[in-house]
Amino acid sequence: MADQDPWIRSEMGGTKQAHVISKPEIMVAMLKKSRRSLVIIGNETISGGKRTETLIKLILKLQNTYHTPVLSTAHIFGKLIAHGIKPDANLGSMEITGRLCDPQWKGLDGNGQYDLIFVAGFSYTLLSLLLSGLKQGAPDTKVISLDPKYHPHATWSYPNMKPDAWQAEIDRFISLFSPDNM
Amino acid sequence: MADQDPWIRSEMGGTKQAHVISKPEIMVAMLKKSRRSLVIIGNETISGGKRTETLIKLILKLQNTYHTPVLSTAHIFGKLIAHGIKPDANLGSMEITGRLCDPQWKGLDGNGQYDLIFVAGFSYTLLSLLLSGLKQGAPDTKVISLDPKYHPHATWSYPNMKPDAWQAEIDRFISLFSPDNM
Amino acid sequence: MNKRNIHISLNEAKSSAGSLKGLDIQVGKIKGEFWDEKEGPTPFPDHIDLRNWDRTLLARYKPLYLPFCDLCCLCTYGKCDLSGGKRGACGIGMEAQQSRIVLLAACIGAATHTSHGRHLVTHLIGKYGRRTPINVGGSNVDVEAPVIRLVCGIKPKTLSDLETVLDYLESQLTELLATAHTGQESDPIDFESKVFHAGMLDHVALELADMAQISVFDFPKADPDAELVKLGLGTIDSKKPVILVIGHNVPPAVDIIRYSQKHDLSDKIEVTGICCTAIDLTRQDPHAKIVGPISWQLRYIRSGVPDVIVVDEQCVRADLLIEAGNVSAPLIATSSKNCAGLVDRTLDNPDDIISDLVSGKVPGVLILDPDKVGEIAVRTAVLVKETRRTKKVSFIPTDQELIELAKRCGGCMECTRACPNETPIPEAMKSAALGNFVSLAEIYDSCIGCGRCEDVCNKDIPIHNTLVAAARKKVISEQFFVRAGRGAIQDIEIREVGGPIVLGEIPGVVAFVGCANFPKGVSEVAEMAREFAKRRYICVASGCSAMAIGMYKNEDGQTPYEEYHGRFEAGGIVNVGSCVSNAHISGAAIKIASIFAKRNLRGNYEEIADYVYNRVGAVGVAWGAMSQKAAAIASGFWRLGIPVIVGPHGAKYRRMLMGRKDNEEDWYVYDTRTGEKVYVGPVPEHLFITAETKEEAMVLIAKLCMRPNDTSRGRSMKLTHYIDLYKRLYGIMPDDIHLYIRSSADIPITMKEEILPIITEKGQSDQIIPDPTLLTSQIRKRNGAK
Amino acid sequence: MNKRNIHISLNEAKSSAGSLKGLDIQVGKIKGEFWDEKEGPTPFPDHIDLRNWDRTLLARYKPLYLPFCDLCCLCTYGKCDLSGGKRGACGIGMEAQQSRIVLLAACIGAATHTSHGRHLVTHLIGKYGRRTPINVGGSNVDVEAPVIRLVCGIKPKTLSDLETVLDYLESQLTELLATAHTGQESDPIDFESKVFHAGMLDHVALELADMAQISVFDFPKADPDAELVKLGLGTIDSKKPVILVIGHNVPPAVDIIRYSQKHDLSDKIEVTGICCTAIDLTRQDPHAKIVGPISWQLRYIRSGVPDVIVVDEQCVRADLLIEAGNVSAPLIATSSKNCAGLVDRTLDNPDDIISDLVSGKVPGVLILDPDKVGEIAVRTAVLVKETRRTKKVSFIPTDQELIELAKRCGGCMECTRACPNETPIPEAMKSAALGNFVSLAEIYDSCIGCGRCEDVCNKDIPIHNTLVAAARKKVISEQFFVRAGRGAIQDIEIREVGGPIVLGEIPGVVAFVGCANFPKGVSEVAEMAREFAKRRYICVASGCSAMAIGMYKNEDGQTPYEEYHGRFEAGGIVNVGSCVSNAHISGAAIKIASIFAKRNLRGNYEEIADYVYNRVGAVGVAWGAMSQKAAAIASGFWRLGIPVIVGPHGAKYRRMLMGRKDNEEDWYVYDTRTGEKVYVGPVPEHLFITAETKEEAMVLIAKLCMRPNDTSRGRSMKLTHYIDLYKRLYGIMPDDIHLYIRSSADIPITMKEEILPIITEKGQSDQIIPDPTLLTSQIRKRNGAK
Ligand code: SF4
Ligand code: SF4
Ligand code: SF4
Ligand code: SF4
Ligand code: SF4
Ligand code: SF4
Ligand code: SF4
Ligand code: SF4
Repeated sequence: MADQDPWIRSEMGGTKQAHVISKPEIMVAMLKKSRRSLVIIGNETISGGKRTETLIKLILKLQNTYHTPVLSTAHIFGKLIAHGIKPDANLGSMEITGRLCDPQWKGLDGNGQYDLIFVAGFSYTLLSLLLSGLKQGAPDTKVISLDPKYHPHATWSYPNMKPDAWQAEIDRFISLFSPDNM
Repeated sequence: MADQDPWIRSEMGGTKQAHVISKPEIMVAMLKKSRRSLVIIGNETISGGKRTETLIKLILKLQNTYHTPVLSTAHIFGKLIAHGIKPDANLGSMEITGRLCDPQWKGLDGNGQYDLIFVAGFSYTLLSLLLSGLKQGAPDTKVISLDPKYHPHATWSYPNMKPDAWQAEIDRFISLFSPDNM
Repeated sequence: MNKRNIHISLNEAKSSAGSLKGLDIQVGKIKGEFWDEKEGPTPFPDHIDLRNWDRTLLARYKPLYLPFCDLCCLCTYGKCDLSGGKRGACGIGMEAQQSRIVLLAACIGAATHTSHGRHLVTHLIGKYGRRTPINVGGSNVDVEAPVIRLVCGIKPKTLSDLETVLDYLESQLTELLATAHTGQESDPIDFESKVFHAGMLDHVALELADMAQISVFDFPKADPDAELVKLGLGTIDSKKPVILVIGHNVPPAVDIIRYSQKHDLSDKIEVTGICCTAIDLTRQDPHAKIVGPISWQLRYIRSGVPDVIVVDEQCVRADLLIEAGNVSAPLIATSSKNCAGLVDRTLDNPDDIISDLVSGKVPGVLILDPDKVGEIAVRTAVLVKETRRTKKVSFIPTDQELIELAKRCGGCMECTRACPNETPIPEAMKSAALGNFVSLAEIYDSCIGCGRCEDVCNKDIPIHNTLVAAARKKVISEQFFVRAGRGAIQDIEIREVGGPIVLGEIPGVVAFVGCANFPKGVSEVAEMAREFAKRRYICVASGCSAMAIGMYKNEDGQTPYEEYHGRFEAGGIVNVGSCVSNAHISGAAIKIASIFAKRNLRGNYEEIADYVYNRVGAVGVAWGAMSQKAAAIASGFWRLGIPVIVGPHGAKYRRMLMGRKDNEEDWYVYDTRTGEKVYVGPVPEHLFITAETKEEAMVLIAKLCMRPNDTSRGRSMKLTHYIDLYKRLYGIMPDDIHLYIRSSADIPITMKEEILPIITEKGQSDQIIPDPTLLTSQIRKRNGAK
Repeated sequence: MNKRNIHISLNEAKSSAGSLKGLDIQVGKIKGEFWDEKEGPTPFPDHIDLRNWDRTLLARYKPLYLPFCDLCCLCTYGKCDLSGGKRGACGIGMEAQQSRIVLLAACIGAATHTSHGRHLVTHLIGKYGRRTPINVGGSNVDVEAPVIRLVCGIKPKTLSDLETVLDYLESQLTELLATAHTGQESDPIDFESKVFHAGMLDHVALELADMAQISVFDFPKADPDAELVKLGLGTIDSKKPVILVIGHNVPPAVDIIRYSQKHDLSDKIEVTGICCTAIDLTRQDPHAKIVGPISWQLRYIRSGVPDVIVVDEQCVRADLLIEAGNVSAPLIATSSKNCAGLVDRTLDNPDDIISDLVSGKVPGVLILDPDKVGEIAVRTAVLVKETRRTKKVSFIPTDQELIELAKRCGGCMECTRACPNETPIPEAMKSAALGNFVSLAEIYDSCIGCGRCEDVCNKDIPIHNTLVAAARKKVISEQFFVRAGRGAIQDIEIREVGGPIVLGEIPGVVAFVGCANFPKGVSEVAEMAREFAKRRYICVASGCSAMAIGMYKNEDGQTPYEEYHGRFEAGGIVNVGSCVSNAHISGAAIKIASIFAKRNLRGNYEEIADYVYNRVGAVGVAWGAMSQKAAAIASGFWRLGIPVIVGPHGAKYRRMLMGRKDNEEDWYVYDTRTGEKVYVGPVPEHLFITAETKEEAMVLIAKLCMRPNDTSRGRSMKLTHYIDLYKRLYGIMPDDIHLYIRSSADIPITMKEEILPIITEKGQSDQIIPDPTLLTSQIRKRNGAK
C-alpha cells in the first residue's frame, strides 16, 4: 500500500502506475529476464540537442551489446542512419502498437511477440496514449519508458528529470552494459 | 516534482493530491495557524470497534483542548451524546459541504467561514465526493482527513493504514495537545 | 421546433402512384379538436420556453458540484485540469463541466426511454395497427396522459398519436445533446436548465411507453387490487425448464408466455425475470416469477437454474454472454441496442437456430422478432434442460468447497478496496475458512452483485459465489410477494386524496423508485416504505425499488404488499410498475392540479409545476439509483418541483440541488391574492440531496413533504412526523422547527410543551398562509397590487 | 423506424376545426414519385440494416484502443477500474467501454450537426416558406443531395422535405445514444458499427444543413471560381467599428450584413469572423473578413480590436463572456444552445437593449431572433466604438511590458506541463527577459490559443498575450486569402474526373478537414495541401483546415488559393465551405458512383459504399481534429470506406482502425465477374490512423489512396508518389512495395531499376486485377460461380 494510493483504487485516473526507475540495474535485470526485447523510438529522437545525443548513444549501445532490434516510427529512418543507427524496421507508432497488442503477431523477424519494450523519443501526450494502449492490449508485455518524464501508463518509467540528471542516469545504464549482463 | 507526478499534470485523474500526514506535528501547526476550525464527523464514527473508540477520544480532546466546534452528520447526534460527545451542530453531510463552499456563510456561530476542517467517520466513497466538492468549491479551505485511508481530494490525509498503526498515530496527535499548542 | 408542425402518418406508401392506402389524417385528434380545454402558453416547449421557471427554481436550489476527478476528458484538446479555478482548453470551468456531465447523463437516460418508447410503439403499431386506442384505465381514467397533455398540449387517442410525441422528444433530445458538445453552452445554470428539460422530456417518454404497453397487453389497468406475484430465488421450480428474461422491453417475454400457453407448456416451464422486464411480464402474466432486481443477475445465472437467457435492453450486464456460456445456457439477444456481437438469425429457420443453440454450436443468437423469440426460447429451454443435466451448471460452491476457497484468502484487502460497498470480505473469509459462514452471509445482504471483487482477487476466489453459498439458506428462502404493477392512478382516487394532500392532511406522497445500487441491502427500502405507510403517507413504488420493498417479511411472515393495500390513499404501498411507470407518479401529481384543482393542463407546464411545487407534498426516494435513466427521471421530478432524495451512492451523480434554510430571503413566495411577497419558510428545503443513512433519509422525507400551501392542520401533522422521526432516529429535537411553524396553530398539539419554549426562544411571529406561487403571472392583481 | 412512415407537414393548425390551411401532402415528392430510380434495399436504414457492411469493414480494420485512463466513470456504480481485463460493475470490459466513449462522441457530434440543421431549416422555413426550393447549383447540379438520396432514398425538392430527413436523423440518434446507457450494448464491434451509423447520419445532417443555407442565401452555388476573401488579423481596419462573429450558425451574421447594407453602413464597419460562421459569412458576403480558425479567439479578442462579439453555437469558447468583459466588448449570444447565463432580451425594445450594452449595464444579452441581432450588433458596435476609445481594451503588452513580464518567470515549467503542445515557454521567457523575442514568437506559431498555460502560472504572467506580443510583426502581417466556400461539386466535374479517379489515374482525392488542434502550427496543413496539389491530386478543404491552408504564402507572396485553382480536378485546392460542407466531399465520392458509374443511389448504401471503398482513392486528413463533430464526420467517411488520417492529438480519439498488411488473408475481395476471391493487397491499408508527423501523414496519404480497382497505369502513378514521398521524407525505400505491385505493369517505369530487385527478392507473382467487391450480393454469378 503505497502512501498515495487511494484506498478505493479506482479513485484516481489509474490504478496501475509505472514503477519509477530508481537505478539502472532494474533495466539490466529486465533485459536479462526478457526473451525478446525491442526498442521503439519516435520522431523526437532526432529533435536535436542533448536528448538526441543521449538517446542515440544509448540505442547504439543497446544494438551493439544486446542486439536488441530497433524500430523507428514516423519519418526518422533516414535521419537515424545519418546519426549512425540503422533501425531494424520502420512502422507508424500506431501500427507497431497495434501489432504489439496482437498475441498472434510474428514479430519483425517472424519469431513471435516481444516481452520487453523500450520506448523513447515521443511527445508526452502521444506516448501516454501509446503506453495506455499497450497496458490495455498487451498486459503481459513490460514497457520501459526511457524519456525523462514520468509516464504512469508504462511498466517502468523515469521520473520527471532535468536533462543533465537524465543523461547521467542513461550513462549509468550504459556503463552496466556488458556481454555478461545478457 | 514528485516522482510519480505525470509530466503532463492532467494525465492522471487528479493534479492536486493530498499530502500524506507523516507526523502529527503537521496538524498541530495547522491548528495553530487556523483562525477558525471545524470538525465534521460522519455516520461511521459510531460504527463501533476501534474506529469509534479512537475517533471519540480524539474528538473529545479536540473539543476540550482547542474548543474546536464539532458537527455531526446523518443521524448520529444522539448516539454521540451516549459516547460523551455533544456535537455543536447537526447537518446533513451535503448540507454542510454546500455551506462550506459558500464564502458568505456565517458559520455555526455567525462568525463566518472556517479555514480548517477535520473530517472523519465516513464511508470512503462518500467522503471522496465530499472532499472533491470542497476542493472545487472551497479551494482556500484546508481539509484534513483523519480516517485511516488515503484520500487524494483532501489537503492532508493519512495514508492507508492498519487500525493499530492509525490508532497509534492518533494517540501521538493527542499527546501533542496542550493549551500551549494553540 | 415541432410546435407548429403536425406530422400525419400514413400506412405504407412504398410503391409510387396510387398506393396511398391507409392515409389517416388525425389532425383533430392530435391537436385536440375534441378537446375543449384552452391551450396553454407552451405546447411542445423548447428548453428556452421554460428557462425562466428553471432559473426560478435554481435560484433557490443551488447546485453543489462534487466532481469525480479534476479533469475533463471529453475532447482531444484535453484532458484538461479544471481544478482550482482553471479552465479547459475550450474555456469551460469546472462547474459548467460538471453540469454538462449531468446533462449528458440526463440525455442518455431520456434517450433510452424515448428510444424504448419508439421501439414499443412501432412494434405495437406493426402488430396491432395504428388506430389501436390508448386505454390505461378505461372509464376510471379520464385524464389518461397527464404528462403528455401538460407538456405537449395534446390528448393522445391512439398509438399513432404517440408518434407525434416521439418526434418531438427525439428532436428536443438531439438539441440538448448538441449543447453538450465542446464549445457550446458555457453557463452552469443554463446547463442545469437543460437538464430539467431533459428530465421533463423523459417523463413524457415514460408515460408514452407505459401507455402503449398497457393499452395493448393484458396489464392491470389502473387497478389498485392487482394480483400478488411471486418474487425471489426461492419461488422457482428448477426442475422445470427455466427461462430467464432480463431487461426492460417486454414484448419478447410476452411472446414467450403466449407461445407456451398456445402449446400447453405453461405448467411445464418456468418463466422468470430480472429487472423491469420481469415486472412488466408479471403485469401480463401473474404466474411468471420475479427473481429480483438488477443486482440478482450474477447470482441467479451462476446458480445454474436458468436454462435459457433472453436479454433485451437496458440494465443488462455486459458480460451475460460470458456468464451464460460458463453455465452452458444459450443466450438470446432480442434488441438491436444490444447485439452482443451475435449473428442476426431473425430470418433463419427456427429449427436450425434451436439446433445450433442446443448443441452449443453457437453460444447465442440475435433475434429481433419477438414472436420468433417466443418460440425459440421455449423450445430451446425444453431441449437444453436435458443436455444441461449432464453438465456442471452451478458454480455456487458446497460448504466444503467454500471452506477450501476461503482458506486460499491471503487477506490482501484488494476485494474490499474494489467493492462499491467496501464490504469486509477478508475478515469474513477468515471465519469462513474455519467453517463459520455468518459474516460472509451478512455480506450477501449488502452485495450488489457487481463482481468487481472477483476481478481483483489474486487468489482467484469466486468471491460473489462464496457469498451466495454462505447465504444458501437465506437464498432458498427468498420467497416473497410483490403486487403486480397497477399502472396509472384512477381519477377517482385523485379526487379523493387531492384535497387532503394539497391541504397537507395526508402528510405526503413518497415515491420509492430507481435501481438497486443500495449501500446496505434492499431491506432499507422496505423499512422506509413500511415506516411511511404505517404513518399513513401514500407510498408509491416502481422498478427495482418496488421489488426491494417486497423482499421483506414482518413477524407474521407478510410482505409489505400483503400488509398494506395498493390504493392511492393514505397508508397504501402502490406499485405502479416498471421504470417507465414512474410517469404515473409525476402524472398523479399533475392530475391533482387537474382533477382536484381544475387547472388546465394543456400546454401549461409552468403553472402546473408551480402548483405542484407549492402544494403537493410529494418526495421521491431513489435509494439505489444507479443509471443515467434514474438521473433523467429525477430531473423530471425536479422541474415539476418534486424533491428527490438519493442514497449515498447517489452522491456520484456529482451534483446536488440544495436550498439554504439559513438564508431567509430565499424563501419568499407571492400570494396570488395580493401579489405580496410572503415568507413561507424553507419548504421544501432541497430539490436533490444525498442522505448518508436511511435514518437521515427518513427524516428528510418527512421534512421535504412540507409545502407553503399546508393548512395549519396539515402542517402540524407533517411536523408531528418530522419531529417524531427526528427524535427517534437522531435522538434529539430538531433545531429548525421554528422555521416551519408559521403560527401557533401549526404546532402539533401533542408536542406543544416541547415546542413552545423553542418558539418563544427563537421569537417566531405570526405569518399568514398565502395562496403561494413563484410566478408573477399567477398573481390575480386585485386591489391594484402588482 | 421511420422507414415505413411518411411524415406529412402541415402549416398551422393551431385553432381547431376549419383551419387546416396550408396542408401540403408531399408524398410523391418525398418518396420519389417523380423519381424513377429504383429504390434500393435500405432507405432510411436502422443501424442493424447496415451492420453486416460494418462488420465486413471492421473485420479488416480492427480497433486499437488507447484509453485516456483506466477507469469508467459513466454511472454511479463506478468509478470502475477496467484495466488488466477487469470488468465494471455493469459487466463491461475496457474495449466495449472505449468504443462506447467513441460512440458517445460520435452521437454528440452528429446531434450537433442535426440540431444545427433543424434550427436552420426551421428558421429558413419560417422566413422563406416551406416550399422554398432546394438549389445547390442550379442546372450544374442534378444530383443535388447525394448523401440524402443514398441514405434516405428520397430526393428532396423543398426545405420542407428536409424535415422528413430531420425526423429520421433525430430518431436514429436517440436510439444510438440510448445504446450508450449503462447495461446496453456489450460488444465492442457492435459499438463500432453504431459509431459508423452515427457517422453516416452525420453526413446526412451536414448535407441537409448546407443545402438549406446554400439554397436560401447568396452563397456560391457549386462555383469553382468563388471569390477570394480576406483572411487574417492583418486585414482588419480597426479604426472602424468592428463586429466579431464566432461559431457555426450563420443567420445572425447574415442579418448583420443585411442591416449594415440597408443602412449604408457597409463601408463604415468591419464584420469579421472566426470559425465556420466566418466561412459561411464570406460565402454570403466576400467583403467580410475571416480572422482565423477557432484558436484565434483569445488572441483576437485580447487585441482589443472587436467592439462587439456575436456568438452563436459550436466551437465557441466557454469563457467568452469573461474575455469580452475584460476588453469591454458587449457580448450578444444568439443561440439557445449557448445561453451563457444571459437574460433573454429577444422581445425587448432594441433601444433599451443597445443602451444597456453600450453603457455596460449588462455585459451581454441573449437574442434569439437573427434579424434583431443584426440591428443590435451594428448599432451597438458603432456606439461602443466611441466609449471603448477611452478604455483599456488591448491586453497585448508592449515590448517593454513584455520584458518586464518575462522577467517575472521563475522557470517552474508548469506552463509547459499544461500546454497541449508542450511548448518551451520557460526557455523563451528567459530570452524575452533579455529582450530577445524570437523564441516566444516561434511558440506563437504552434500555440492553439487555449489559455491553459496562463491558468497554471503562479507568477500570473498572461502567457498567451506575451506570445502575441512577441509575434507582433507576424500578427500584423497576417494578410491572406481563402477562396470562398463553393459548396457542392458540379455533376460535370464529376463526370470528367470520375474515370481518372476510379482507374487511379488521378492519384487521389485528399480532403483536409477539421479543427485547429494542430500540433505544430497551421502551416503544416498548407504544406501538405500544396504538396498534393502540386502532385495533381485533387485537394479539397473545409472549415478551419480551409483557413489554415490559406494562411501561407509562397515565395511570390501567393496563398495556395491563388497558386492553385478551385476546380474539382487534378491540381485543385477546392474549399467547399464550412464544417457542414464536408458532405460535399463524401457527396462527391458518392456522385462518382452515380454519375460516372451509373449506379443507383436510392436507398442503396451498401453497394455504393462498397463501390467507393474499392474504387475511389479518397483520403481525409483531419490534422487538427478536436471535437466530437470531427469524430462524427470521420465516422461517416469510414462507413463509406474512406480512410481518415489524424494528427498526433487525434490519438486522443482513443481508438484507431487499422489494417494489417502482414496478414495476407485479410486482403481478399470478390471478383464480381466470377465470384472468386482474389488477393488485392492491403489497399487501403488503414481506415483511421494517427500520424506522428506531417511527413508520416504525407506518406500515408499517398499510400491510402490506392484501391483494388486501380488500373496498372493508375497504380503505377500512385506508387510513384508513394515511393517518391517515402524516399524524400523517410530517406529510404519503403519496404512494402511488393504488396502493392500486382504485376510488372504496376511498376512505375521511372523506378523500375530500383524496384525490380525488391520484387524479385520478395517473389511477387502476377495477380489479376478483379472487379472488386466485398459483397457477395455484388457477384454476378456467371458460369455457375457462387
Ligand atoms: S473523467 Fe473519468 S475517465 Fe476521464 S480522467 Fe477522470 S476518471 Fe478518467
Ligand atoms: S471539452 Fe474543454 S475542458 Fe473538456 S477536454 Fe475538451 S477542451 Fe478540455
Ligand atoms: S460482488 Fe458484491 S462483494 Fe463483490 S465487489 Fe460487488 S458488491 Fe462488493
Ligand atoms: S482479494 Fe481475494 S485474497 Fe485478497 S482479501 Fe479479498 S478474497 Fe482474500
Ligand atoms: S430500477 Fe434501475 S436497475 Fe432496476 S430495472 Fe429500473 S433502471 Fe434498471
Ligand atoms: S458504466 Fe459500468 S463500468 Fe462504467 S461506471 Fe458504470 S458500472 Fe462502472
Ligand atoms: S495558450 Fe498556447 S502556449 Fe498556452 S497552453 Fe495553450 S497552446 Fe500552449
Ligand atoms: S508557469 Fe509561469 S513562471 Fe512557470 S515557467 Fe511558465 S511562465 Fe514561467
